[in-house]
Amino acid sequence: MSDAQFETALQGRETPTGLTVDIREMTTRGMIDLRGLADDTAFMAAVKQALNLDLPTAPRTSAAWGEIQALWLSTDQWLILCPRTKTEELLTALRQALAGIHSLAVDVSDMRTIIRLEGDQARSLLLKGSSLDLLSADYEAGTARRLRFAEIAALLHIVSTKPDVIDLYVFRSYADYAWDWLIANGRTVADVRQFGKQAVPAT
Amino acid sequence: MLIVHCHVCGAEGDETDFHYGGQAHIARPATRDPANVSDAEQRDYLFMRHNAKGLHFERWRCDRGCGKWFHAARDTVTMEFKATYGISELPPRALMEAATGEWAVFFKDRLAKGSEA
Amino acid sequence: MKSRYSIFSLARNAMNYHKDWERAWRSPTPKSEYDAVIVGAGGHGLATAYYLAKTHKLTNIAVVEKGWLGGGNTGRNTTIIRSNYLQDPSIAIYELARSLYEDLSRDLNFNVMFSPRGVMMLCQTEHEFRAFKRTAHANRLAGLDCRMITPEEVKKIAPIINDDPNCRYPILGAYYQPRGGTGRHDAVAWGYARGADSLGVDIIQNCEVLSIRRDGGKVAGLETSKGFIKTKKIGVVTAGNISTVVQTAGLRLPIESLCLQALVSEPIKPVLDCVVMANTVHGYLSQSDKGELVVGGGTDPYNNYSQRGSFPALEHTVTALVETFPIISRLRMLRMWGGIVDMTGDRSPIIGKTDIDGLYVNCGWGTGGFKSIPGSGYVFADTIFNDRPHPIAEPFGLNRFIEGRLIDESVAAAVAH
Amino acid sequence: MTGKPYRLPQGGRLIDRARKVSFTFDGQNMTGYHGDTLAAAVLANGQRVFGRSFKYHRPRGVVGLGSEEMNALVGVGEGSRHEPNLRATQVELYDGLVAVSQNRWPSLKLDIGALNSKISRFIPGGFYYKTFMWPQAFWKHVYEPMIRRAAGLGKAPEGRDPDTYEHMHAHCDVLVIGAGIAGLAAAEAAQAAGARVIICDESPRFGGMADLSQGTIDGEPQLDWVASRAALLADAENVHVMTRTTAVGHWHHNHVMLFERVCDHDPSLLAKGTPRHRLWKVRAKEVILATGALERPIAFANNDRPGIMLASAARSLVERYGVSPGMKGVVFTNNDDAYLTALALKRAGGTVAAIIDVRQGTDSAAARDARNAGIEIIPGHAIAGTESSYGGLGINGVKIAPWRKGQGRVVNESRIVCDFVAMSGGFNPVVNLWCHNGGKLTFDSGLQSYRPGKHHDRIQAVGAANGTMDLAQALAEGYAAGEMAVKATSSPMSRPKVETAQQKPLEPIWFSPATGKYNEGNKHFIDFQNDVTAADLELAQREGYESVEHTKRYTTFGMATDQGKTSNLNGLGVLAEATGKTIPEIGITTFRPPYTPFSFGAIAGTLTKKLFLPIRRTPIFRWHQAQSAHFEPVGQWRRAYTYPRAGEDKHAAINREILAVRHKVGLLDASTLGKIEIKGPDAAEFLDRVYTNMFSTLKVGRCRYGLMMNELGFLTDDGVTVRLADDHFLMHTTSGGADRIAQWLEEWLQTEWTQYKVFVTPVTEQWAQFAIAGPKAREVLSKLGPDFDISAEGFPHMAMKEGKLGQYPVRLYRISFSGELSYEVATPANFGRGLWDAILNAGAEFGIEAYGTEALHVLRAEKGYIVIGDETDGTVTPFDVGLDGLVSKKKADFIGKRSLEQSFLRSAGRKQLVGLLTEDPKEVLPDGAYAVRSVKDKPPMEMIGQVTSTYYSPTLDRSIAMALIENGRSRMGETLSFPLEGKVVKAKITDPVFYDKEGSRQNV
Repeated sequence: MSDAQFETALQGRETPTGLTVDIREMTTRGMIDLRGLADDTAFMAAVKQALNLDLPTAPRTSAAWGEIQALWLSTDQWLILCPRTKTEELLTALRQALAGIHSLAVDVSDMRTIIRLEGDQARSLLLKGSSLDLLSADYEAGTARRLRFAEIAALLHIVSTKPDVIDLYVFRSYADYAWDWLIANGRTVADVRQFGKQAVPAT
Repeated sequence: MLIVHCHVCGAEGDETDFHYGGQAHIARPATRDPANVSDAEQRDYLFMRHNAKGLHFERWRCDRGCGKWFHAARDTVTMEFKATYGISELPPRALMEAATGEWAVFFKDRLAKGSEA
Repeated sequence: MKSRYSIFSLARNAMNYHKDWERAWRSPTPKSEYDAVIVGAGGHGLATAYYLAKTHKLTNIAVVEKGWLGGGNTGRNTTIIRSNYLQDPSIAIYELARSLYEDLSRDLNFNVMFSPRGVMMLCQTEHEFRAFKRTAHANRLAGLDCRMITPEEVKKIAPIINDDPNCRYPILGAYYQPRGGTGRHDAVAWGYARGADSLGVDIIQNCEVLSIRRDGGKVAGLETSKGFIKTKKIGVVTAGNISTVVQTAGLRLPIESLCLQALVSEPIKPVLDCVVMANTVHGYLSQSDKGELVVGGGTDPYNNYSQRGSFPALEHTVTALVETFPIISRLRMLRMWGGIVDMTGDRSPIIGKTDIDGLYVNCGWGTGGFKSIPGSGYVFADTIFNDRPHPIAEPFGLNRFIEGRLIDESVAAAVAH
Repeated sequence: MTGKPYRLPQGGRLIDRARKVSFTFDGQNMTGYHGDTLAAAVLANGQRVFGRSFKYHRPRGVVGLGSEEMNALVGVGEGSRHEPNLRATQVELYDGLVAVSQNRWPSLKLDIGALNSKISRFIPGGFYYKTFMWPQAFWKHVYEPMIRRAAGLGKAPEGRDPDTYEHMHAHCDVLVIGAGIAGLAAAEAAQAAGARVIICDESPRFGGMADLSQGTIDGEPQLDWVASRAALLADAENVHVMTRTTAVGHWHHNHVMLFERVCDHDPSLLAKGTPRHRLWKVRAKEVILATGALERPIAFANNDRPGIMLASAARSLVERYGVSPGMKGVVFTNNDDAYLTALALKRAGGTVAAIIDVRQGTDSAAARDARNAGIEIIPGHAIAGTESSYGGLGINGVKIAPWRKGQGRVVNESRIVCDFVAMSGGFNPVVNLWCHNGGKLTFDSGLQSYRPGKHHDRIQAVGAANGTMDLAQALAEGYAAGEMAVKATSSPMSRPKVETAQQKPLEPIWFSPATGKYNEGNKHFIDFQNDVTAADLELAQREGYESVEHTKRYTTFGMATDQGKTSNLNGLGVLAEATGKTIPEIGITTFRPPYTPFSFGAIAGTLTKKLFLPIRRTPIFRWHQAQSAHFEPVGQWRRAYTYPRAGEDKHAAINREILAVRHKVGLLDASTLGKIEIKGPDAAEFLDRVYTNMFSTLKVGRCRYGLMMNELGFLTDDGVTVRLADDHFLMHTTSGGADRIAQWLEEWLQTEWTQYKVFVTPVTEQWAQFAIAGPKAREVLSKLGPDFDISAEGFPHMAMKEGKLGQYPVRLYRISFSGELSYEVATPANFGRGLWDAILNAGAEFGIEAYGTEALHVLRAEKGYIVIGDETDGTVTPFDVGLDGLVSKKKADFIGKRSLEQSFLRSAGRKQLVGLLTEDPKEVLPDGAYAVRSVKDKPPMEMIGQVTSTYYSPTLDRSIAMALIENGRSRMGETLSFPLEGKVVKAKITDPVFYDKEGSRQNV
């Protein structure tokens, strides 16, 4: 039998034009949902051994070591990012290291769709659907947090800034909705920049 | 739209980022002694609620943040949050003392004992 | 008895530039003792007093009200009247109310503008369709004039509805009660107030109940802001604030007070001649005689005594209605407001006696209060007068929470598979 | 009807006389200038009447300046872009604008509804409560339709909206609402301290009333100062400036909605796809209200006639648009501000017949200026009435009389010829937003109005909004508020120097009597739009509607589209005088959002059509679509219901799919099923608490069906749970329950059984999951190349294995919801479509067919399996559906156990699940049909239970149904009657398992 056929949620969707930001689906990332207790030193040590990084414990932060990243999701939950091809290997290593320690590591690489937004207007666009104070200093590079976005649940990861590169994680079944939303709200005619220099109002 | 502050992860956000969980400090009788729960105890547990006008104690979940439950003290008239505290904790002493009506009755013994929730 | 209202009395008074109209109700000072006191001069309280006086000839009674009569939820709802519920006890009381509404203007000699223009409940999912079919069977066998209608009939009755079969929630049909409709909410309170007053009932406004005084296991009277009032029977009918009132007698109720919001649009010429309820998307729409579109939705989730809701709850409702009635996107919202609704554990009301002799409660109407006013007042008056639950009130007693005999109308919404 | 043109030869600060603009009003071609409002341009064309009033259909013209306008309501645009009830004073003129007047038929001049005016004596406030009661049926069929047709102002647009709307969230340290002098000062102070500031104004311009007021700032005209502040704020990195943006409401915790009219002034933007309106959801740490004040009309007889307007509006027409309100006017006032209007009219070359001032004496600075300009002042007088021209379409004079507070009627009056009146009864601070979220008001006797008092939110009011009418004080207040809002620690900013004239205090006038008994025929309008007169308010009092809320609701005063902006206080003043109380004793009605009406489109934003609510799609969704599947919504999911082929109806398709499963093999997309990983040393014990039945005894690698109740003892969910390892389970839930159950498990762990070491991770969407069901299922699997044993012995019923099917990683469960040999196979979602196709290929030779949810439901019903939500409705216990065996008697406690002991849940006569076979096997009972104890000629009939599921079973070639029937299990074999419309269907009670009772087919 031939190779397994791989099809992501947004495969085959049109590439939008006339948007204020570039959007595209990220398809080569593996994801592991990791549960454990941050104050369990054995757990933290085992994860460090398997991933080579200290899990971030400050809320809404992330950590990276090479091509592996860990996003803080909760006081006892992280999303581990890695190249999709290495997910199984990494999961096995994690499970081995965590044997006997109260924890749960699950491959969730297919559970979410990642849409990358790139450009100066990425935050403005997201602000049309999110009530987070995305223009505040709290949202620096590396910030990861869950949010209510438009009518769905999502996870936001600010990959880098100037210009902004932001990954928006949505559950796979909502990918089309999120894509449609970004196209409808990201049109250049609806470009709004908050603060900064503006046209002088008439008097 | 309320702004809610998560006691666990510190996230602050709109009420729609949180889930309201109703009155706080309701003990489940069946957990304590499943074989000896009277009809009245079960009714009180399922249905009877402190419906405070003013200072109220309630549960919230950080729905779009860390997913954890916590307690909050809120004024049901002005909507001001007076405090948040852990899901297994009692409110700050000053708020227990400020409570009125059914809540005052509820906290009376606990203030005397200073015990766990 | 007051002079009657009619086209002739209107013409007669016009001759004298309306200088000689009688007061619709007096403004009496409280007596020291009454045979019964109703707490709360909303629609339910006033109706209770009216039927106590009219049906049971108990006229030495008072209604005390902390603010102005009809100022609570009676004046803050979306005025929908219908009885097409699923559970037998609900059908009985709401249909009693609806049928009393039909003749209420003439009974009270006060036009409450009951308008049986029809209520349709849209079916927007297969599940909802099946659930309403069940309700339709139950209602038909209970003797209600209700029926399922097709999408074509829906469109004919409400031409502004979105009939695009490819929309997010296409209209699969509707459950229709042609004899449901709307009434003029304030007029219901005023009409009952005028009616009760003319039978001798003292309606005492701006009189707040501070506490219920007990004499052992019985009620002794009420401490009010206008002094002590002695009485052996107290009927508490105060919706949102009931917990606070009965607590003074040491009674607890399975009630939580939430904020229910509603709104109206600017007035426009008639576009909708029936009430449309879209339960899947949580939006209710009708058009008032003034031309305003009257919109209701769900409650805000948390306990709230402020009569002020949050924007998202309304936003959700409006978004749903823009999708269901596309013309309204270009109309404007004129006014929004909130009422404090008292919700029980099974979302059905409580009517009946309590553990305290002479203390009766009528509350927990949640979002169903306005439509039930005449029925509620009728059976509550009977319950108070006879000191036993009226047969229609009986299922709504407090003991149901001990027995597990819940009356849950939300069952049709239970979704899974 | 177009009369003399009112455009002045010069002047008009805002218009560009070089840019002519063409538009139509009621079909008449008119021209105006760029910069005009519709109100100014129509007036400039000599048209004074803009519409008809709500009740009496009286002709009405422009009264106000902006959003407070109550009379000049027009419809703008055509067809699907028609927008009713817009204030002509706010509509900015553009080329091609089409406006129509409202509430008139057949035309503005000749209006049949105006007959109401003739009978107005018979229809005072609240008249309809007293009549229309007989005969009863007439209300619905005659009276009400008549009333409805007459009411309602403008017409609705047609069809779907061609335009778009959107939302924007914003956060700031300081939100300044209103960009007049005080607001600009506040914004400047806050921005200087480095705060994030948003400043918005309802109008297209900054400056508020600066251009119409007297006094200088730093020696310059106020407008120069405004321009420099506007430039400074626009240039600042930390400020966002907005015009044409109304703060419509203030909610809990400083949540403020701003309504931005993006394209209304220039519809050519719409063609490019620009959103028409934008709703800003602003969360501000501090709110500063600089919303100014609105002028009050004065209640004199027939004060509603076209040509009678507010003094500030008249001034604005002259100075901003170069439009004269008429040929010759009088100014009627109780304060100094209106003198500026007289001066402005005079400066523009107009004729001011007189200033009529209710105050005695002419010793003020304002009076001196007027005298110097040659304007006559008549102190101590008031207008007692107006003389109409053209049948009420205008006026040709006013009657004036000496003013004495409290007099009931006037006897000696004189006449002044004029065709317009500029009136001013003082100013009301705009406190609406202050009150939206519970701010308290305090009565200011100097202003004779309410101004902000206490508030529990972080909000301040400044300038005229705070009742501060003095320029210097307003400016100082603005700066101070801005500094306080950001807690500026540095020394305060230097304040500009202000020069203004001293003002003489106003004298309240709420009601100006006419000759004769005031209410005999004369109308003193309080609420112009709703046609509420002073007499109506007094009538309400007489009739006992004493509370101000009663008066309001009885007369509808303050309930029009202006929400009482100009009428509220005047009404209170009239009520106070009528009852001998003070205005604060009368009380005040509640201000509710929005400040001014805003579009529903803006509230919906982009969440319309396909973005209205999300549709959840499974990994196989596109395949289902390509097969033209019928879909059904399950929660937000869309599931394939059935797959009709060409020429096949839904029923035929469903039957074909069912028979394929029974005789060959079928494939179902079950990806929506909830999946939750549960792991930890206490996982088994936790599951014992959650399910009614036992899970700690389940062996690793095996599956068990579980039932869940809520704490009330009612069924809420079910599904198959697998033990992956000793401390590790995978729970399946219903599709609709997936999210709810995961949250629920977390709640119990976090809040009740905190001692349990258990992690719960929902993984529903990680997996695509399919059922392969039918006698050939194993052969299909075998063909796919499993790398593990799938033989009947090696892989028995209720077992589970992980491995590969060909190249696809899978979890394979041998479970059955159809009673056939059946597997559920799960693969990571991105492999889902590939595996789906592979299974169809592999199954082709066995006749595999995809089946949808309806076939699934029939298959399970043939087997008597319940579906949560069909057989249960939130009031059904496990006993009711005959699953007593799944309710553990060994476990001390599990969720819902105690409630099952409540008397009613154990009582005799509960409805129990049974099967039904109709007497006529072709007759399918309808969904939800009720059985009755005995059939009667007509309702009511006593109901004893209802059908929960009903189908035609192609397997059995007859109808089958499941039902909950009172004491059903003890009535086996009994025949029940189901009265339908026009017939009674009879059906026999049977066991609910209709097919393969022994369960042999799934165990092969």
